Amino acid sequence: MFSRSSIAMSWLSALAMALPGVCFAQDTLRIGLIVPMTGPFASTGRMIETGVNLYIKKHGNTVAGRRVEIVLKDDTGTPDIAKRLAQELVTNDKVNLLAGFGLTPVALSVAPLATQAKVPMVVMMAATSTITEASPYIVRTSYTLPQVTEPLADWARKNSIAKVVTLVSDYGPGIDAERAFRERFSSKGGAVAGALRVPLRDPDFSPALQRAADAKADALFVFVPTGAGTSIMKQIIERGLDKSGLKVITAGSIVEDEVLNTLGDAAVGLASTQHYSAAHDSPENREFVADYKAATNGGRPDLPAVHAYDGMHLIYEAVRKTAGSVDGQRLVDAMKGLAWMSPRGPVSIDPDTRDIIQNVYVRKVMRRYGELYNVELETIPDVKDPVKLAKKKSP
Amino acid sequence: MLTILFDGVAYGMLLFVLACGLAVTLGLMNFVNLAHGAFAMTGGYVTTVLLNDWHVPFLMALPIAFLATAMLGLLLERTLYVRLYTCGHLDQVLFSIGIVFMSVAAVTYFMGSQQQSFQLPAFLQGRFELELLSVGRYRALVVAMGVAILIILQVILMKTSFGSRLRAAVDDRRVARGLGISVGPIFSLTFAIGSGLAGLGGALGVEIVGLDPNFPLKFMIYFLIVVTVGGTSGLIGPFLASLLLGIADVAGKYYLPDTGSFAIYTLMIVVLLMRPQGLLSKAQ
Amino acid sequence: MSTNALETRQLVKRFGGITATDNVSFTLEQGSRHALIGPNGAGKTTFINLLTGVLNPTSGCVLLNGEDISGLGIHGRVRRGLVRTFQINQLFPTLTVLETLALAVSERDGFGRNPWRPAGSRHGIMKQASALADTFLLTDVLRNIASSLSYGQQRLLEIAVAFASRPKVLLLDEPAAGVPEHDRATILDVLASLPRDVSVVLIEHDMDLVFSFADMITVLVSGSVLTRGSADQVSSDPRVKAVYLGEAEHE
Amino acid sequence: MNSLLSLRNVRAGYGRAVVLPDLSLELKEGEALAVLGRNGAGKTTMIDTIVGVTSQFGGTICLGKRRLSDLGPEQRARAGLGWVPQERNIFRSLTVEENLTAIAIPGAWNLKRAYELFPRLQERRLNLGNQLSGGEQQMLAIARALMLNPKILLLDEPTEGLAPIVVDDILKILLKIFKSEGMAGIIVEQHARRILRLVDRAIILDRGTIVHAATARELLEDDSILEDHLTVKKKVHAPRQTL
Amino acid sequence: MHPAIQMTGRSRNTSFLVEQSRSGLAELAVWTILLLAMFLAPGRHQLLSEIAIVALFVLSLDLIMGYAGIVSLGQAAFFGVGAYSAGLVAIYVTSDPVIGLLVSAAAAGLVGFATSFLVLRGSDLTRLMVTIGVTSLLGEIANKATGITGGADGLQGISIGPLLGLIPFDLYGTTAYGYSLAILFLGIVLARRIVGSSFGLSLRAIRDNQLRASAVGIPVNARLVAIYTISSVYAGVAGALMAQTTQFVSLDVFDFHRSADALLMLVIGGTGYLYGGIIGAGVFKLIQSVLSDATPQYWHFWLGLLLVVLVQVGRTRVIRSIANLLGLGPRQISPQANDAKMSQPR
Repeated sequence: MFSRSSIAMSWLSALAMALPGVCFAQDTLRIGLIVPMTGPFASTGRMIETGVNLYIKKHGNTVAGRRVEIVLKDDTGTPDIAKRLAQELVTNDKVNLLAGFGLTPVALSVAPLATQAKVPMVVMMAATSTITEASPYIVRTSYTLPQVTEPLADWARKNSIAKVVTLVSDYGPGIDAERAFRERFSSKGGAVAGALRVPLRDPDFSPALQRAADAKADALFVFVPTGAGTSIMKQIIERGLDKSGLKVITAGSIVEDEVLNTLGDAAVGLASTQHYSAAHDSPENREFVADYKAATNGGRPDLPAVHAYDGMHLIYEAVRKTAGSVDGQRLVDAMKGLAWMSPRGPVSIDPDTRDIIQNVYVRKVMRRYGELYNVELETIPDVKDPVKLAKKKSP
Repeated sequence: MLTILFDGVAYGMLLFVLACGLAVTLGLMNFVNLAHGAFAMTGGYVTTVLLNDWHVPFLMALPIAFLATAMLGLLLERTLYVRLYTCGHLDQVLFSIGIVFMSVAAVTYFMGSQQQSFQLPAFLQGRFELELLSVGRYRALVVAMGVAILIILQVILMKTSFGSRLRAAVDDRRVARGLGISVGPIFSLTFAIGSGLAGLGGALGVEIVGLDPNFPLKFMIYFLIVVTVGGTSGLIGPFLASLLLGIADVAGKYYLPDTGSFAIYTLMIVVLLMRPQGLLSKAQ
Repeated sequence: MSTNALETRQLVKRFGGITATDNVSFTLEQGSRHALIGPNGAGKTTFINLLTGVLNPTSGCVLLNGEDISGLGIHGRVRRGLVRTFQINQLFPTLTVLETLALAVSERDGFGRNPWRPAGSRHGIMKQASALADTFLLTDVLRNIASSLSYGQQRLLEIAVAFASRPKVLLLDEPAAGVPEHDRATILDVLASLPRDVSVVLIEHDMDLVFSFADMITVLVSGSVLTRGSADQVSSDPRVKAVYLGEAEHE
Repeated sequence: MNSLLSLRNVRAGYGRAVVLPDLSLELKEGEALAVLGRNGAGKTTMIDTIVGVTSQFGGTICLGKRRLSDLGPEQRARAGLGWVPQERNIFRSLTVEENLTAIAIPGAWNLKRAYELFPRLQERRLNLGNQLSGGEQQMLAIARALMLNPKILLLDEPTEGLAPIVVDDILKILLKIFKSEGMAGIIVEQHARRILRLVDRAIILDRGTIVHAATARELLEDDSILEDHLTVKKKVHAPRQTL
Repeated sequence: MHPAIQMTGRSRNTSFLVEQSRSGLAELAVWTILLLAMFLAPGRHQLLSEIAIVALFVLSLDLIMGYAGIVSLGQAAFFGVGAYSAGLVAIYVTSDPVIGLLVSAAAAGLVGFATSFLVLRGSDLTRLMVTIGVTSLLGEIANKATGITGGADGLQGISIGPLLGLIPFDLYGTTAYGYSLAILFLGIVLARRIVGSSFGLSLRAIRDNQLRASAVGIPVNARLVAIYTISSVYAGVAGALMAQTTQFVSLDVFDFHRSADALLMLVIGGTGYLYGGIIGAGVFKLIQSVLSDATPQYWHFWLGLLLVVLVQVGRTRVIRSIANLLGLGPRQISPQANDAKMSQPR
């Protein structure tokens, strides 16, 4: 591994020398934004793009004397394409940073490149815990599933929920969420009566929901990816699971702000934990939501938007800290430990793990101003990714 | 147990409503219209807009979705599809995939890429609790519509002169024309009905399988499975195939949650190995 | 006594409830010219399909030179010398005449499995293919693809391909149907000059051809053998007249 | 009698290929015409061109006063052409009766008369088209064309590939249609002698051009014409046996 | 029926048997372009390498579709097996790329052989669906076998040693392109030999007319199994190249869109003359790349529009004029034979 990358680097420098005149003006800050703009996860990509643009519009397109340029690429959700695009961004477009990354495999496929090319990589959505470990150049402004799931398990125990069925999509984040919930919930004396996984591309949740109903648990813990939330919620309502005494609790994913309104009153009262709600009550957020609505013709910001907004903030602040230097290592170092007030509340970058430390909120769906919102009821401050915390403790 | 069976039936019926239009265009007219899902998506979006923005009652929105999609189908058939009946299947694949790509991008442009949904009227929410069986009201509606559509189509196809002319045109387009059958208008109308049914299926499906611009690509394989497993000789085959697949899928996932997602493909392969022409195939 | 070139024993084929071939026992003596006639729907096609292995019999067996070949597939039977022509031309539309003939020769000699040697590199094969083309007056169109040939030429190629497989028993399914007069003569000449060690089964509606070519005739009606005998016996058989030949005189 | 069908300088073929370079022809009311010629002479192309399923490059086709060449095949059929295609082309997935009713145009010919003419079809009226024997298919194809109540019946090789006894049946029925009913018609046939007794007139085509036109009687009386143009042998060429 | 046959036109009447190598000049041109790209487009080696790999993948489809008439929407199955094999070899056995390639070829070939029996029967539609089904099942297996494949997160930790122990893989994709191009070249050379052989001739015969093929003594099924296996080896090698050059494998390798894209590219490039894959992959990927750079959100629309226009204008005409321009006049670029086979027996 070492020899390979060092040889590769020698190739690189040789080639770089052999290509005169390709260097770009010193005063730009080029950011390669790799997101899914088409395909099943397009809405994530578009929201990230909006968040990024919003930040630039708000805070100007220069920072520390550098003009910020965004090079947007559509990875179609395919890792090998993402890898190629990232490589081209680094070698051709000479970007200083990579950002975006909607899906775990995409982020993981690009990670070795970040290491090899020493380009910082700001992950704005992908939420599997292991991602930041894949390269020392990865910094994350999104979240990890365990980070928002464990507080939910705590909350459930506190609210006298003893027996839970988990239902997750069968992919990395889903399994992360399931494991985090089960471990935390069991450790607090709760019982997990069943662990259901549905395929990622499943159009019909009814068999899983039927099993959940049959298990006669107190609550159903759900995690599915963006987009699938609506249909699972509808089926829960259709089955009357919500009325049969089975509480639905979730780490955010089925009460996303983007679709919450269409769920109707049946969703009212649904409890979830997450690190951001469009209803978060702070001046920063009110401004952010207003700006976002203005930019998207009335849309409501959701996780990718705020992650991207914060990601840009992180980049801006880091470049300021390095006084305009775009050296990869220096940028990453500058990012470590940065703290700021995000629309989601106070956040900071954990210098050890390069993951975000943030508040997690317990929310319930309520009707406000004629619309449904996740209203934050409790705050669990400064939550770190518990997986890495545990790893740190155990060895 | 019975509830699972019912859910399977309902899922199967939804597949049938979604795919029966394809059974007509691919099975009968022998046109590989991979853009079938695009018509279904159109129906879904029409319904969503009608319900959410125009506040049209759901049961009124369904026929409008059917008609709107049928009109769109008619328009495209007259302008573009009509030139491809005589082309090879590969051209049809290429063309209809092109239509799919365009529709995906166009819908993203106009409607955004997020999931769409709407509120069902109260009388369609919830369930009937019977002795052994718990029936979702909405699913019951889907089942009823699936059966009704099968019966109506079957009657049109087998009992009316339109049906016999259509079958004649399908058997031998050239000779049918030479014998006075106006193949063009018959195919146009059939294509419109097929598209309309897709639209209706799309409208009904929003509630169960969701709706986003990626819909045509996501469900393309499911439609094809229904038609292939059912056989391309008529509508009974696809109907049975839909039922079988729906039940197998739901039951597979219920009873074998770890391997249930294999059910639909395994079933398809097994059926096609035993009956390469599908469940019900035309006697040669 | 030598074994029959081809023989079927109690051959039965049912499709669902319909019996298409009903207990047919048929013998083709070595070197004979045997015509198989019967009205449309008499089961001639099914019978041929059973002989050549396209269909598997419900019961009964097929013997080639005394050897049971019922278990063999189509190609296996061809390799043993049971070769047919088709009523409707079955050609390779995009292959040239030379390629088509060379293919048949090379398959007969067992070279078709070779994925390495260029198909045209064996001199012997090319020579035989050209010779066959010569015999069937196809030399001028040697390098034309089959679909570009005239109907008559396609018909000639159809029969030439069968010859390329060097048949011991040749099943000819209406070889002269639809062939223009000029080419028709060629086909008849070639058939007439077939070596006597090739046994021939001819299926034909053209009674003049049947009576002039065949030394033995089997009449198939409703899937079973109505009668069998020489041309004179069959043509004077009142049952045959009733079901097939009719009263009208023929050209 | 008036001219019923007329072809003037018709140029037609398939795709871009020209098969009929320049064809002119008149058919009077009640007249039956045989079209003879070798395989590939353009006989089927001629029928197909009248029906409208080929590419016509020039010339006009008129049925009475109506210009057929401006119409699509379906309109021509309704204008009065009854086509019996070469391969019979029975609609496989329709029953015998549906084959007849799907295209029927009200008139003198109806289901009852069709069944009278072909009692066999009535027996098989509920069978699907693909369950018929060759002879039955031919009968159905003829009956089907009659159900259009055509002014002209266009038959393309109606006896091809049929057993001799069936050929006889078909010829008898055609005789009835042309001689007793007085239907006008065009019959394409390779076997000249079979057909000359049914028709009034015959033309011989070669390479898309009429090389000879005569009355049926003339042709029947003078073998040499047929010999010259068709090389039809009175006796089938006896192969030279090499034994 | 004869007019229909007659109108198909005169044969191009070349490329027979011994004279198969006639297209030498045009081929030379193609390879010159591909080689020159190495030096003239130093910034695009990533894309070029992807094109070379995809071209090899499309070639694998051409072998069965263009030469044997088997349509498939499941080539991704072998692509995926090849990719995972290469990834696993790199992680657990050796980082040598060539050994990884060989193992992957063998693994894909085995899977291809085992599944070939599923595609022997049935219409084209049946084959399409069975191949889709097989791919989905393999993808599902890979998804479940998290321990081996890394499940939905993908197989991580692949590192590939220098090529032949000498040339390391670089960030610019130069080594990757050279490597992929060399394998593609090898693949084409081998494929040409195969399709030009007696075996290849018998495949074309089977594609044209299966009934007649068996009636001249060709064991149709055995030949189809053979070519299907060969084709799966090609697809496996393409998958392995992808895994090695991107050093990452995820479930996406089994994704339906891979097979579907390959089919699109092959149809665009033309079947049955081996270079359809390179042309199709090149054209498709370049257009896709240009469009998605220009409009990352809506490039599907323009791509779709291009396809629709292509078909409406007449695909054959467009391909033929392009091919003639390149002097590559394919033997039968008009896909009549395949399309005729595509129509189901009804």
